Amino acid sequence: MAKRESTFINMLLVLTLVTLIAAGTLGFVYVLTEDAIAEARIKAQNEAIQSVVPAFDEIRETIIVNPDGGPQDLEIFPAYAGGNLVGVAVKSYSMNGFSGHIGVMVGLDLQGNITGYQVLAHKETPGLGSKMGIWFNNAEKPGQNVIGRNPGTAKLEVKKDGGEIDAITASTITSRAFLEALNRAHAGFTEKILPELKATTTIP
Amino acid sequence: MELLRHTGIIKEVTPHSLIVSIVNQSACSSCHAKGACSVSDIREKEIEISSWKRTYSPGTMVTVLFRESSGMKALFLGYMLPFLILMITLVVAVTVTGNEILAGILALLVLVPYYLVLYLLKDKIKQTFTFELEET
Amino acid sequence: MLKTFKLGGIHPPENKFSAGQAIQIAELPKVVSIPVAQHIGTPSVPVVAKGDKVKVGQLIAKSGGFVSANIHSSVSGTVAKLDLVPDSLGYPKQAIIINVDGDEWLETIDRSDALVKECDLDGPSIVQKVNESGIVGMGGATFPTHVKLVPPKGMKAEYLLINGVECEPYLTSDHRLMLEKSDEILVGTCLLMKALNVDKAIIGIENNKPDAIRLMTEKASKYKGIQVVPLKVKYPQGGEKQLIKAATGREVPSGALPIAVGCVVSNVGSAFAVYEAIQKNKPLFERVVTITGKSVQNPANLKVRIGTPVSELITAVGGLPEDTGKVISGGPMMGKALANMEVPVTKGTSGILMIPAKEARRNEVQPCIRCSRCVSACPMGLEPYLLMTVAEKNLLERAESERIMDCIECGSCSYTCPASRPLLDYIRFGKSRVGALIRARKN
Amino acid sequence: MSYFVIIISAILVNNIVLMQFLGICPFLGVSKRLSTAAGMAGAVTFVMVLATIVTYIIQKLVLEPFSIQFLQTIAFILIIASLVQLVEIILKKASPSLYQALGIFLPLITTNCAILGVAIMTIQKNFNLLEGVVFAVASSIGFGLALIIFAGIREHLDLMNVPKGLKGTPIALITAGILAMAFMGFSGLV
Amino acid sequence: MSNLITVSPSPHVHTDESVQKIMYRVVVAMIPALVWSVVVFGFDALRVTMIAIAASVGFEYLVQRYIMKVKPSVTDGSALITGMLLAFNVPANLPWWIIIIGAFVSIGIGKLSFGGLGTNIFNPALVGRVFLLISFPVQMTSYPAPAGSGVDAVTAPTPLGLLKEGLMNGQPISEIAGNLPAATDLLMGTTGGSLGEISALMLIIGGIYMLIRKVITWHTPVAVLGSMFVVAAIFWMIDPEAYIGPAYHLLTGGAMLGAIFMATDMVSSPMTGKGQLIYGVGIGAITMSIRLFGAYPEGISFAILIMNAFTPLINNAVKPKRFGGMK
Amino acid sequence: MNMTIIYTVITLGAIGSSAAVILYFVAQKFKVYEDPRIDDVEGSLPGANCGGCGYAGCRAFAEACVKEGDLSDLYCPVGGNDCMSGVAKILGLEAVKKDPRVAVLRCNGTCEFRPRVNAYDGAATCAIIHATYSGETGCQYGCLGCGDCCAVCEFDALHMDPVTGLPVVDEDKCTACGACVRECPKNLFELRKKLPKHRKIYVACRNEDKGPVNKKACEVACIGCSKCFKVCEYDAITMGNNLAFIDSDKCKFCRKCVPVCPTNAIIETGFPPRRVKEEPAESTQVTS
Amino acid sequence: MDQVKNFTKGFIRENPVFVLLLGMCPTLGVTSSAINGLGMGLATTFVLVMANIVVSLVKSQIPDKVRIPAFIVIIATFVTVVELVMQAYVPALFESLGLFIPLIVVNCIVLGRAEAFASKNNLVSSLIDGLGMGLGFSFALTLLGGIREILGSGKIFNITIFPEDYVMLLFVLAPGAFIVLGYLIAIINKMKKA
Ligand SMILES: Cc1cc2nc3c(=O)[nH]c(=O)nc-3n(C[C@H](O)[C@H](O)[C@H](O)COP(=O)(O)O)c2cc1C
Ligand SMILES: Cc1cc2nc3c(=O)[nH]c(=O)nc-3n(C[C@H](O)[C@H](O)[C@H](O)COP(=O)(O)O)c2cc1C
Ligand SMILES: Cc1cc2nc3c(=O)[nH]c(=O)nc-3n(C[C@H](O)[C@H](O)[C@H](O)COP(=O)(O)O)c2cc1C
Ligand SMILES: Cc1cc2nc3c(=O)[nH]c(=O)nc-3n(C[C@H](O)[C@H](O)[C@H](O)CO)c2cc1C
Ligand code: SF4
Ligand code: SF4
Ligand code: SF4
Ligand code: SF4
Ligand code: FES
Repeated sequence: MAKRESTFINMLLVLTLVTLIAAGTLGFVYVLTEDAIAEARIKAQNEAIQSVVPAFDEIRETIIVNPDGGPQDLEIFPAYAGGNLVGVAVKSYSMNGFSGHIGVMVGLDLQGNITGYQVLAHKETPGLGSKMGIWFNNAEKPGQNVIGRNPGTAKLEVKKDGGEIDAITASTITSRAFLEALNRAHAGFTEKILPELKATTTIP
Repeated sequence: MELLRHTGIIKEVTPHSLIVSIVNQSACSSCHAKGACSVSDIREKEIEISSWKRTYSPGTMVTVLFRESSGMKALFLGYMLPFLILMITLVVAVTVTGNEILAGILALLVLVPYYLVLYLLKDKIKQTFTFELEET
Repeated sequence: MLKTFKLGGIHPPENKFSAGQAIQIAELPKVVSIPVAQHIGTPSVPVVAKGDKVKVGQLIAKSGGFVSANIHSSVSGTVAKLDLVPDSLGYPKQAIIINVDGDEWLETIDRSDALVKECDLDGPSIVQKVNESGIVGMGGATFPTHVKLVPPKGMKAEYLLINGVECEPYLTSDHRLMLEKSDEILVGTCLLMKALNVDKAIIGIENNKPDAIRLMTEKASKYKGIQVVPLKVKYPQGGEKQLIKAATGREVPSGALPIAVGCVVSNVGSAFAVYEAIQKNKPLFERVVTITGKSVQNPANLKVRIGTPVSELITAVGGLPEDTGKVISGGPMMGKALANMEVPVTKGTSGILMIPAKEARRNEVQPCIRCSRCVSACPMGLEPYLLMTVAEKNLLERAESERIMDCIECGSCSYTCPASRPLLDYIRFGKSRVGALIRARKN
Repeated sequence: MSYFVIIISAILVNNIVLMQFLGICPFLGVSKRLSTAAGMAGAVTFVMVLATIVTYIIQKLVLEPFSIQFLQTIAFILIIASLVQLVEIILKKASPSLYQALGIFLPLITTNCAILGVAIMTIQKNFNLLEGVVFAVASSIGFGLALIIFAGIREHLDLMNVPKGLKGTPIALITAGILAMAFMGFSGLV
Repeated sequence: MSNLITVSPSPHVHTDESVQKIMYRVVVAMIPALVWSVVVFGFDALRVTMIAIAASVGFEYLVQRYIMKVKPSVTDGSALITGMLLAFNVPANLPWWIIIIGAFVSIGIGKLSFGGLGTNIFNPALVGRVFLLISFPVQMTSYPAPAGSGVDAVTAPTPLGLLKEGLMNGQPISEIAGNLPAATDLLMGTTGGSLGEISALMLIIGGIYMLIRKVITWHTPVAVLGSMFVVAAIFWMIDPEAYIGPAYHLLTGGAMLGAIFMATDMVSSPMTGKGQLIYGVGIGAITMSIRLFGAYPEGISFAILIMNAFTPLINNAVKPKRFGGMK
Repeated sequence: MNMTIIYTVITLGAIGSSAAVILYFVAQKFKVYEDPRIDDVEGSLPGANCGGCGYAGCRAFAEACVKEGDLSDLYCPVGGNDCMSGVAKILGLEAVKKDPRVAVLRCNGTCEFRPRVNAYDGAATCAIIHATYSGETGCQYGCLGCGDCCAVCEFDALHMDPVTGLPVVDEDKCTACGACVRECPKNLFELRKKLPKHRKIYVACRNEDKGPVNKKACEVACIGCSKCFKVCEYDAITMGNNLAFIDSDKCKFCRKCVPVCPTNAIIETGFPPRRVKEEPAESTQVTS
Repeated sequence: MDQVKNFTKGFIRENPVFVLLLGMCPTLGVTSSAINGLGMGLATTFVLVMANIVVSLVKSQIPDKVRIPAFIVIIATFVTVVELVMQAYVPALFESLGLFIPLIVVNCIVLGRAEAFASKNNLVSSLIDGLGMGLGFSFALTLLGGIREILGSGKIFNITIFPEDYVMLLFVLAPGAFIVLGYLIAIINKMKKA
């Protein structure tokens, strides 16, 4: 086959054509995957919520709150089972990780006890700060376990700072930030959910 | 005085200038198996030389000499100065207009007069950058 | 505070065993072999043929160009042949071989010891006479002296420096000469001053020769314009650039000659030779040679005829000691090791050293630990460790830009290197390659 | 984020070459000549800033309004590729001698992942334009720093007798590794 | 060997200095600090040092002999120093296998990969040390309590660690100061810390010995300590509640060890005095910025490694004064 | 139709075509026309970059081949005739054929034949020894034995023999690149015609001293007696500077010269043993 | 036979990472674990194969001077496709590879192969070449990732090999990437010679 000449028109045509075809293909693929991507995103979020709050069958409308005027809002996902609020998942964060931002999904029951957490995003050092995903969820080591504790009543701070929690070895900074995120989640919960709960339901 | 050397080939001989064509390779090209990677561009550039001693004919391999300090000067005029102008415009425009898209466009546009000025000073600049041949 | 040069320098053990030995006259050899190339520059051209009879002081080879020197017979006798004879490097070089027969001097030579102060020659005539007498630098470089006496156009000499430093360990010939021929040297200096048309001369002497300093200072006070400057003991103070720096504070620019800062440097031996040539009509055919070494029985300073085989000098001091591992012509820092004891003494031979075997071999070469001692030692402010590496890797352009050509080959770097690296070996080699490159570029 | 933090982070803590692994090709390939390394860094600064501004405008003016952010990769690469070339054409037209001088002085600047990476990161990190530009400048300074340090090390290594198998790229990588290790000391600086 | 006469190029004489002599002098200079360490930490200090030395020398021998296939040069004493300094830079209770890894990294990666003695760009002992610090943060930062410190705790924080901890908790200096050891303790070395770094006094004695024996010159240590002092003093004057005084900085952590023994490693530092001053100031400045603003309480190891990388550039930029002026 | 697709097409189309315009101009103005044959030629070269061809490297040689348009002055000794005919084929030109050659050391001054008269102790390179003095033996023409030649051989074809103190050429590896010829400060290597079975006959000596002198320095030196010159029927031997030289192009390998040499300076290798009736061959066989 | 060689050359003899030293940025950037390396490798392989196919199909239609831009567009398209697909189906992996997926566009292997091979060869050869090179790249990345993962976190493909107390953290961090790759290249060089 003969090579095509390199004239200006020719070139413009070919390249435009190539881009157009590319654009078409991409548009098409995008449309195809659009839903899947959105689904994946929601699925990930739901999975996170599921893993932190006890059994529920419905997530109602997200509540936005910013308890301490921090740089980001918290999203609170109220979880209902059989029409009753059973707990909330709070998408919390801290900016004070070793490498900045840490995102955590924190599950709280109606008393404000931590039912579970999942680290959503972080850039902590692998092997050091990155251990927070499992470190604080360890029933065998009560010193580091946060599950079942209530930030409202217990002092969820690292021991060095006078709190109750053992920091991750060699990662005090991460531990502090992580606990900050938990406390922030709890603060959001006390600000938005508790008053409502008090108003609508009778809580022991 | 540090001198840069670059080999080239005489392309054209005119009464008052020698045109030497040099091959300019990209930074990456030196690190790869040649031919495997073509983003690592190779470009031909022509250098004009205005003074020489011997007689040359097209096709001869020569070494072009260039002062390192002139290279620095070229870098300044070609890249650093427009960069500074661009940055200043950007910062000023952002603070004044508050619209960063506009500021961005303004900053890009400011390069137009800069290059225009360069164009007008073409001959003056030419005197600053002279090339020589290594004549051994 | 004594004057000295600033950059670098070292102080190796002095070992000047023969300092107390008065100069003796060496026995006449049976045969001399006088090389036609014993100076820097073009070799001379023989003017005698096989079978010719010659007298002491007779011209036997004519200067071969501007930078060249006449050569005179050091003995009387018959020219045996013109032949290739190994030089101190072992390479065959042309030489005139003369069978000695008696000791008959040219009648024109004044053989008396009387000091002759007056001289009515003018400058150019002195230069002319120096040229005819075949005087070359006796400091080791053997550069024809008359060339130095004619500064290039546009340059004017201001100072004459007489190099009485003798900074090389072991060597004492200049020291002895200053003690025994001080007046002659001073007259020679005056002659050189006249030739150069300068009114200031400085005689630089290191402080380890206090007797010479005392004597010379005392005598010099009687001569106008001559000053004796004692210098701190530091090798290589005798290097002309270092001497100029120490004595005048001037720095010869890189690549330039001393005359660029208005100085001309001559060795005391050269000054003495000039005296003899002008006042006594005696061309250069003998010189003082120090023969010494740690195990040498009677280290001595001998006045030796040019062309005498080294082996005869060694015999004169009691023979080669048992433990000798190395024989050096010149000083231990810059001299050349000899492979063959039959090589002749030349105008540049300042000493013969016999080094015991246990000091003859170098230590094992270790990697450079970048201790920078060589850098601190280099009197030229170079970086010997770097020069060695670039020379070894044949990076000639880099070597040139690191100013390898400035190296004066003093050997301070190799001396001081704790890793015993052969720095100067490579630098010298690099210099020769860079030199060739520069020459190639020039034409 | 304060500019100071952006700058320290991009130069020292998250150095684009040593910590982010962008622009490794020029890092390993660029000449061991110091001035060339410095020149490259200067030129890359300009190009990177230019690219950041243009891609930022495209992102905010075109991709986001029409929600076609997924075109980011293809749009950015096309823009950057042509931008780099455009600068050259303009320079050649505006001042041929300047252009010739640069041709001898510097290797060609090509689109590499550092430039594209910085443009994309500016968007990803939600920087505003000024922050993005500062980030680009700081990144290129970080790039230049790594390049310049390496120019020196390279030259040093060339004079040393590195074991045969490790000569060239391997020892360069190992050196970069140790350097990256040393730069980890800056962690937590911001 | 027959007794043939030797011929060689000039010069024909040589100093009686040798690489070995220089190296063994450094070892001698380190002995006071080692002895003190044994006094403070007990036998453990000796154990760590011996393991580190044996491993360093052993790896040097093995790698040269069997991998690089060159004549091993362990007798030159440099691997001995590397081992010893590595030990000086780790806690006295470090498990043996970590020390061995450290020695391997020091010698194998830090030194022999570049070609062995004299070729390495980075200080080998520090390459090993920083490798360990990053790889085993827990073990590398749990320091044993010094003997006779009164506390029966197994581990003791370093003075700088205490300081950093307090500052992070938002305490002002005046409050932290109560917990901090006094300057005399620091000088003598009765506080927690790496094996060899605790006693500033012993290190200074070693340093003076090396200065007298002309193993090192004053430039690097003075520049490092001087610039640290200046930076610390400036911040201290700005806010004495947030930044502790300069003397404290000089006496704590690895400042002395680094400035006297590690920054002076001639292989990885610049050749000229002026270059060494620049290098030292760089080390001081980087050390202080890490100490004051970074995550690590101590930064001199990192600072030295970073400046090691600049050494070739400094050597290029700062040439000795040439005779006859610059061309 | 989905709006996204439309936006996509419009945006990309716009960006694409503007890029096209720019890139077109760039291509127009700057692209190097590199003769693709250069790559092809380079590909067919051995890639040793040894410089044996006289060019800076294989690529420079390839460029030269393409540019010259005539291969008569161009030859890659490493690749040899096969390689050159390959190059010729790519370029449609005629290649010159050259006889294959091999490096031969013209010195046989082993430790046994040539006693050391002094011991060198300095930087161990031939170049530096050469600059320092004439060498450890009485022969100033002979091998210095520090192996500079071995270091420059890119093909691993040269090794020092620790017993003889002389370099040995591995003829199977030698490509006649000539690096050793250029390197040896004593000029001891010669590229001689390569024959099967490593056959060759040559005078292994370069000593130009007169007989009596060089005989003292080395037992196997050529003393310039001209006996071989007289016995050669093919004019292959020339005498000059007290030295015989056998031209490998003229030599017919009759082997007559070998036995007449009084000092065994002529070496023959690769030949079958001589018939017994001729006097027992005393010629020194150099195993290579 | 030829095709087999064509395919296998990418593994060792012409391995894009160890021998050709191409695509160093992603190689260093994503190999903190074997799975990341493999994921990146496969993503690149996909782009490489598809781009090679398309380029070899359209090569004769494209004028020489816009060859490179056209190739860039083609490659960028496939990169975007990979991006979208990964986002949809393996979002976690996509997250951890981060920036380096879009950067496949500038990966020299892809453009290099399109330019050097696919634009000159037919469909089948190009496909095989792309596959071979891509898998070679994947192999290199997985190997590097595996080594770093084992040394740095005591695991391989997330399976614990030895307890965490004994891991050398440095290897999963940035310096580890440089150091391991440096020695790997040296070893492979040596193996190739032998
Ligand atoms: C490369 C590197 C990564 C680090 N990563 C983290 C981290 O992810 N989280 C953290 O809290 N500290 C991290 N650190 C900080 C140190 O581990 C340091 O010990 C910490 O500041 C406090 O130590 P402690 O927890 O033992 O008190 C890191 C340090 C370095 C050098
Ligand atoms: C071409 C040439 C011209 C020279 N001209 C002079 C001169 O005019 N004045 C002078 O003092 N020396 C002159 N010299 C000699 C040198 O300066 C110097 O004395 C000689 O090389 C020996 O130096 P010494 O051993 O340091 O090494 C000249 C040398 C050369 C090669
Ligand atoms: C390192 C070095 C050391 C020297 N030492 C002396 C010395 O001690 N005495 C001396 O007269 N010349 C010495 N010279 C030679 C002088 O540089 C210079 O050539 C000489 O003084 C000029 O005088 P001349 O030409 O009369 O020999 C030395 C040269 C060098 C390079
Ligand atoms: C004054 C001095 C300081 C030294 N410091 C160190 C050091 O900090 N670390 C080290 O590994 N070796 C040190 N050495 C030993 C040696 O120089 C080092 O192992 C080389 O860097 C290895 O090439 C030192 C040597 C001397 C003379
Ligand atoms: S004195 Fe020797 S070891 Fe020290 S820097 Fe110089 S060459 Fe290297
Ligand atoms: S020999 Fe040369 S380099 Fe060495 S110290 Fe002397 S002048 Fe300096
Ligand atoms: S043949 Fe020449 S280069 Fe080789 S060892 Fe002998 S003298 Fe040296
Ligand atoms: S022996 Fe000589 S000619 Fe033969 S390959 Fe080696 S260097 Fe080249
Ligand atoms: S892959 Fe080449 S610069 Fe990143």
